[in-house]
Amino acid sequence: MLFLFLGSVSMIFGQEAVEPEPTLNSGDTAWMIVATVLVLFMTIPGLSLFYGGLVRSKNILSILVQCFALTCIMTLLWVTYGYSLATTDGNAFIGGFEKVFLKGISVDTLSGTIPESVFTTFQMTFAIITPALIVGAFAERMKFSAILLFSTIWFTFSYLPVWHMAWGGGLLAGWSVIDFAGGTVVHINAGIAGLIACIMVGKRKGFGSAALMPHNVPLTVIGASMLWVGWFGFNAGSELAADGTAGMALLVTQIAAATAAVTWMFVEWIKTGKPTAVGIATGTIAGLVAITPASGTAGPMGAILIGVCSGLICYVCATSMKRAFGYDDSLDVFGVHGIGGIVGAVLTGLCAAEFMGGSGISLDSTGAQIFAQIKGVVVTILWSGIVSIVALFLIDKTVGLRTSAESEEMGLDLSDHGESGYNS
Amino acid sequence: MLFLFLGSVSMIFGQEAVEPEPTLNSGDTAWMIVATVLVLFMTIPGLSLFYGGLVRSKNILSILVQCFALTCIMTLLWVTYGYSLATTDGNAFIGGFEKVFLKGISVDTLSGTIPESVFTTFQMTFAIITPALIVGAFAERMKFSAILLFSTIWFTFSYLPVWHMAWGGGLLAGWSVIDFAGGTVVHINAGIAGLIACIMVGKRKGFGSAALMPHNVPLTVIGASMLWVGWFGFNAGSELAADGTAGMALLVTQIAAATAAVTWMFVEWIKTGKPTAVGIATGTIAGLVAITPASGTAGPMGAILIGVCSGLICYVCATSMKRAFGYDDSLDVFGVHGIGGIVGAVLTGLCAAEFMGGSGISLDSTGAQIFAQIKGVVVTILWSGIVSIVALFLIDKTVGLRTSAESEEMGLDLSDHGESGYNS
Amino acid sequence: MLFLFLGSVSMIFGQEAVEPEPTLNSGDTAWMIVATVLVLFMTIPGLSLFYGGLVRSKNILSILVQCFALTCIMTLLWVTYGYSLATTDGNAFIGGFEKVFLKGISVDTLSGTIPESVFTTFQMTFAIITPALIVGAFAERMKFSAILLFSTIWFTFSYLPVWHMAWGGGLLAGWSVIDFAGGTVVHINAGIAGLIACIMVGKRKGFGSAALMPHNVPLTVIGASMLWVGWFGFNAGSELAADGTAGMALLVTQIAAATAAVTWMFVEWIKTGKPTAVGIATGTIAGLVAITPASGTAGPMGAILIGVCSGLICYVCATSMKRAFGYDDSLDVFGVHGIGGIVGAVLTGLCAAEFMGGSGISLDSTGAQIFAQIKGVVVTILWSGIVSIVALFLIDKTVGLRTSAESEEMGLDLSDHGESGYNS
Amino acid sequence: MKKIEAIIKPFKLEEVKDALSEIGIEGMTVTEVKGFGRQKGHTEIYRGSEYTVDFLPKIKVEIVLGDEQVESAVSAIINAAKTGKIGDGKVFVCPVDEIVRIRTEEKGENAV
Amino acid sequence: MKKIEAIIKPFKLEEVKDALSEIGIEGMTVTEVKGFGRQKGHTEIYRGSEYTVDFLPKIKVEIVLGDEQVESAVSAIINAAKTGKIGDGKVFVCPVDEIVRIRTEEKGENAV
Amino acid sequence: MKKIEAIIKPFKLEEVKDALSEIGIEGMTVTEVKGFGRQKGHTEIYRGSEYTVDFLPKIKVEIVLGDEQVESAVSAIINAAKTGKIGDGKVFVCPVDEIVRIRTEEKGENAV
Ligand SMILES: Nc1ncnc2c1ncn2[C@@H]1O[C@H](COP(=O)(O)OP(=O)(O)O)[C@@H](O)[C@H]1O
Ligand SMILES: Nc1ncnc2c1ncn2[C@@H]1O[C@H](COP(=O)(O)OP(=O)(O)O)[C@@H](O)[C@H]1O
Ligand SMILES: Nc1ncnc2c1ncn2[C@@H]1O[C@H](COP(=O)(O)OP(=O)(O)O)[C@@H](O)[C@H]1O
Repeated sequence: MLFLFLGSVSMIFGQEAVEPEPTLNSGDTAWMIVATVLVLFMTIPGLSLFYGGLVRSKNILSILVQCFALTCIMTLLWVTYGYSLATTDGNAFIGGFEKVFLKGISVDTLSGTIPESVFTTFQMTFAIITPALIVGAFAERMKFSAILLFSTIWFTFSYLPVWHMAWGGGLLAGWSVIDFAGGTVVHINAGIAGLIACIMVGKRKGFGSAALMPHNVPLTVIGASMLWVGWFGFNAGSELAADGTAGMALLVTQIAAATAAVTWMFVEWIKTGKPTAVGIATGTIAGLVAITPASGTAGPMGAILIGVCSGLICYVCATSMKRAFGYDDSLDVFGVHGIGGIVGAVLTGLCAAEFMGGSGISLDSTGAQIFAQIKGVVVTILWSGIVSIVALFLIDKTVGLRTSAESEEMGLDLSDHGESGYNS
Repeated sequence: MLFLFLGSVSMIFGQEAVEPEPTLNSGDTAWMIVATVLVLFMTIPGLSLFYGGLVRSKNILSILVQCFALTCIMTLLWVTYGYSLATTDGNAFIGGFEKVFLKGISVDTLSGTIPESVFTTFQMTFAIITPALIVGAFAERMKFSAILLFSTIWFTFSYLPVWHMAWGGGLLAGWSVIDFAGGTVVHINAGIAGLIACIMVGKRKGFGSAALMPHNVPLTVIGASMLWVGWFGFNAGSELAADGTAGMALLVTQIAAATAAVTWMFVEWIKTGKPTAVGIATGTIAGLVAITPASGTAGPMGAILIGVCSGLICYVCATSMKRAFGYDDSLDVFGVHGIGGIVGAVLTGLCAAEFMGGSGISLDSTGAQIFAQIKGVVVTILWSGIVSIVALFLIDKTVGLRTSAESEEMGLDLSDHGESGYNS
Repeated sequence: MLFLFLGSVSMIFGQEAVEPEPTLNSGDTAWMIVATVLVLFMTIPGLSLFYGGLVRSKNILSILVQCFALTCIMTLLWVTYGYSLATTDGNAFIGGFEKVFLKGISVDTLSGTIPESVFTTFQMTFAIITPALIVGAFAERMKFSAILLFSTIWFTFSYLPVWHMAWGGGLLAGWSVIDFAGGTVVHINAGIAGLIACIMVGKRKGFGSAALMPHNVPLTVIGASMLWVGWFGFNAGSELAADGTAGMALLVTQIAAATAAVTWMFVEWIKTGKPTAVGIATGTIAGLVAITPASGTAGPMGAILIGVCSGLICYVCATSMKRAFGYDDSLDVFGVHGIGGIVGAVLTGLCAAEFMGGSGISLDSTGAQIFAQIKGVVVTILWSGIVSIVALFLIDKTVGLRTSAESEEMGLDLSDHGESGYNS
Repeated sequence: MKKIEAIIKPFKLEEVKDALSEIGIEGMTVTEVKGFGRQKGHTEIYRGSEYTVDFLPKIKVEIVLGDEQVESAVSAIINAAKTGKIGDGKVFVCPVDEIVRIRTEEKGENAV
Repeated sequence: MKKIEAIIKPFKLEEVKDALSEIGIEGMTVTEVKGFGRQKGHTEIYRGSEYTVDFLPKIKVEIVLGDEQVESAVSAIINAAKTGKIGDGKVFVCPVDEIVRIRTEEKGENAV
Repeated sequence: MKKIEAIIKPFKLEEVKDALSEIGIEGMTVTEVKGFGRQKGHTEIYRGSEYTVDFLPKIKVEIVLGDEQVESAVSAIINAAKTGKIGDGKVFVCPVDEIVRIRTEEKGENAV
């Protein structure tokens, strides 16, 4: 708006238009403060509830404390060195140290048209939710201390580098990989870590034989609803402004979520005769994950395509594939975030194309874009996978990954946190 | 603001002020994105929890899945043809097909000062909550497949036409009926459908003899709180801008909700000796419903009047009247949304009057306005009632409306969704 | 922005810049509507859940109804006389009556750059949460009628005067006490009232011998998460604009909350061997309380200092100190809000200093500022304490404060509200 | 003196209670239990797998009474609880040596 | 050997447990039950209608013990559980043929 | 006819059920109970204080059966439920006078 004004004034006077310094835009700032709040809302309470409802009642608090503690610890790590290493100039893999402890951020520093304080807090909420996503994979059996250690190491050596590669001018950015809101940085990154971790930590006692049923499905459905609602901050917030692109991100996010949920519901209905609550909720998350990288470039038709594909493919992965391979990804972190992220990343290339109603890649370069997307996926898988293996190996050899059989039997709530979730 | 600026520039230069093309306003856009999020938040998790807590534990998931699935399906219907039929030019009853599949909406198209993508998503959330409201009327006994069918038909043949009549330049708009945020389009429309449906589906087994108590009142109170909070998106969002009218809508919404809740609480306290949690929560919803059509035109005093009347009248309807007539409107969709909507629609005419602190109808035309409001109510009642009767009749003759007695006994969670809400 | 524009135009024309009338800024308005919604969200459902989970299941509804009813009643008191007495000119202790019943507020009146309707609703949400905070102190034993009476009296004679003293140009404002978002007005004020009330109402039956365990810790954690999320409306909203100060308030609020939570968690882990869910949640609230007065002036380093101190000191107060003195502050209103508020108020003086990264108090005047802060604390403690003692004494002599032993045994849900929270 | 223990279907509790009232039995103690027997449980679906939930919700009603009331009580329960479908439950009768009412310390059949 | 079953008011459980400990009884099994008797339940309000909740929460305490301990145990329970108000509950004594401690396979009174 | 009541650790229920099935016992009724005995409960932390939770979750399994099945059933239960650690629980055997299957009104051992 101000640009416009300055532009018109210059025109009036026949002067040369100079590229103006960006100034604070109150509308953009208003939106980005709220978007930050929404993304925090995704982790606590959203994700905590979604995951918490799915475990047995003896482990409910372990999930809630894990998500809550990670929220706090990631905040401090982001402030201390995360923001600097992710966002400042450095090499193709990692940034530098000039903004450690948020050096230089004041009331007046801007990042585009919003205060830099808002930008760093917005990005902090992404750094929070990503490690929190992973805890679903090894739920009900990993030690709290090991989780905190693993998350700290993984955040430092996998989250920050992938952020820098994709969004900080690093390797993936150089390849023009499109990851508008974090399909690669957040979801594939976390999904792979979850897969590795659930394999290295081992299966829960009873997995495959006993029915390890969710103790409170309503919590899960509420949590999924909150994730959905908060996801608009995630996707439309990634525009960093309240404009037409943010609006379109809002719309396509809604469409993809709904489409994936409906897809999952009908597939399950056809296959088992019953559309379940856990099913439709999980389908929504699959759609939200998959639209994430595409939300700045896809149009409504692309969103429907992404929704159908992610609903279908994640359904298969979270049910048949998991059973076939026999790993115990307890709350389907890999099946939903890993696979959904990959599906989304690849389709982002396609759906950005003009003929798909996207924001403007020509038919000719669509193939190249899809290839770039695939390269981005592969790099992220390898990077996160290797960091996870090394980190988990080291922790296993030192403090140990897994709680004792007795603690697992008793439940992590009592063994790790000295509390029961429910009393009378 | 930009208007203002252009105005002042023109003044400076002594040029003629030309009505400027509306341009994107980032503050309005920021608010409308958030308002959209808030209205979605009303349905999931808000309404789902409000309703879910009121049923017995064997039916909790059925409510949650119904609300969730309708959220998804209405999203797709709105994208496919809803937006077009509701909003584009057509006749007095329905719009046309030129925007099916959101044709023409791009990153750059505006609707007033906000992106059209935001406008359509905002309106989509209204299309979601309206059918979801209805499910409370036939809770605990209607088949899931029948609910999806009914909602689709009713959405197409009642929601869209009433939208077009009231807000799309149709019949009611021609009569100057005031319905700022959907008292008629949403609440009366849904309330009547609920009344018809609960009668045609029949009473729950045990209704009138057994105490069909809410299984989890805290869920209901949380849900009511979320509805309250989200309702600001509904009412203040209906201004489609962040301005003084939106601000006043915020204020009067809060006042009416609080007044109706307090009214209900004291009436119940006097009549039964105990102010209940379900009571005060229901009173709030009654107030929110009733202020909805008036929220763009009433002042604080009007809000108090609307709050007192809706609290009082809905209390009587949800308790004595329901008992007198003997229909099983399980969660009081008609008693609260139908009646509250009618009370609000009529009082909107009065409270818009200047002497009531409203936004400017003169004393003389108040009578005419009230008469117009009543005409709007009658048309909506008839339209929604007839569509509901026909739709339910057809479904009853084909797939059937009601679950088997055995399934009702077992609970819809197991019979329709193959899941229990709570395990250990 | 408009200032800027007018400024530049004037420069262009070489005219004198005139201080322009503030006009409505849509970005600020958007943010403040949302901030209002967020602060309401803090009370219902946030605080209700946080408190509700901590009581026994027979008292869950009493907490929910108390918070809900106070929300409604405070809305009406604020509209009737609260806004006027708090905000209009008067003497050093209280304002006047010229805005009773919100006289003069219309769609067009502004308060700075936002509609006055938004400003009064925003402040209304503060008037709602403050009495609601107090109910945690006498949970599970005080009569509902006595609570409503006490809250009304205390609101009138303590909340409104302290508001006026701190924010309405009264005594504390004259001393230049810094209370950006309500550390004194809200938290110390409520904390002291809670301490007095829990002592005068007496301990719960079984306190000190039986384990009065929380019935549903997940509710508490969800509630704490919602309080956290909503608190950004509280703190960043207190800037009344979407600008750099609001952005910095967002950032420091997040940092202080996380730091205090982590501090509490590790202290508890070291002392008892188990980091609990209730512990980490309570630590967060302590940090949020303490940063509240400082959120407009502190920088990130100040936020860390405030977080560490409040986490540590509140931990000691809510555990050892409470046990040492033997009062039954059931949900730690004094230990967290009273003590956290005092810690925050004093440190606000320090953290505003430039060398702490604050917003500009010079080294020389830091001592004076801290002294002013302490004076503000003392005045608030005395004022709220005396009003509470008198009010509780009067109520005790008339309607009585405490429920009968039998009702306490049965639970307040049945005795006061005629309902059980949970059925099957 | 005897104790009757009846395992019944949950939704039959009201009818059983009413049937007992009719023959003058006004005291009983009720427990939620899970039953395992010929009646097979429902299947639940979770993550695409079906699990059979073996244990079905049942209600146990316990009544202590004098010897001469046993027969009529048993037939009242049977009549009220019968649906004729598998899983209707069982009635057991056990001997009781002594009964005391805590409030009055009355003993034997007077305590019932 | 005998089994004592005591139906008591929930808030008396701690006192009963302590009274039994004092006379050397350290083992017992406790069940949440619902009682129906002379004591009438509370009314709850829902949507303007009042419903009487017939079944009141009670606690069932089961103790298996040797014959000679029965008398003192019963009077300990009665003393601890009595409030003198209606609804205090009952104590039943039944015969037991055999007791086994699973851990050690000890039998009879040694297993208690 | 006899009734076996076994108090066991909750996670042993599946094994006990399977062991009984193997010897042909397909009917049983299961209750969640709380046990108090030599095994001491865990401590919970709340607001910096530690509380010992005395009562431990246990499962009560009740089986009614013919006299000749008692011995094999008791040993099946003991074998399946034993961990050798304190708190494994008890098995009690009581006499039963009569059994009726509600559905068919069959009496005695046929009703089991
Ligand atoms: N031998 C037994 N001992 C104790 N309870 C039993 C026994 N057999 C059955 N039951 C109880 O009776 C219920 C009904 O038994 P089931 O075999 O399913 O049907 P039916 O009684 O109609 O033959 C079971 O769920 C269980 O609670
Ligand atoms: N005949 C009975 N058989 C089994 N339980 C009984 C019987 N009569 C009473 N009870 C149990 O004892 C409880 C108290 O009985 P009630 O008649 O209310 O008071 P009181 O024992 O003081 O006369 C009841 O709630 C019920 O659980
Ligand atoms: N005298 C008793 N009467 C009834 N139940 C008992 C008795 N003693 C023990 N129990 C039950 O058996 C369980 C195990 O007893 P405990 O003394 O802890 O271990 P163990 O059986 O290994 O000696 C207890 O939790 C309780 O439920």
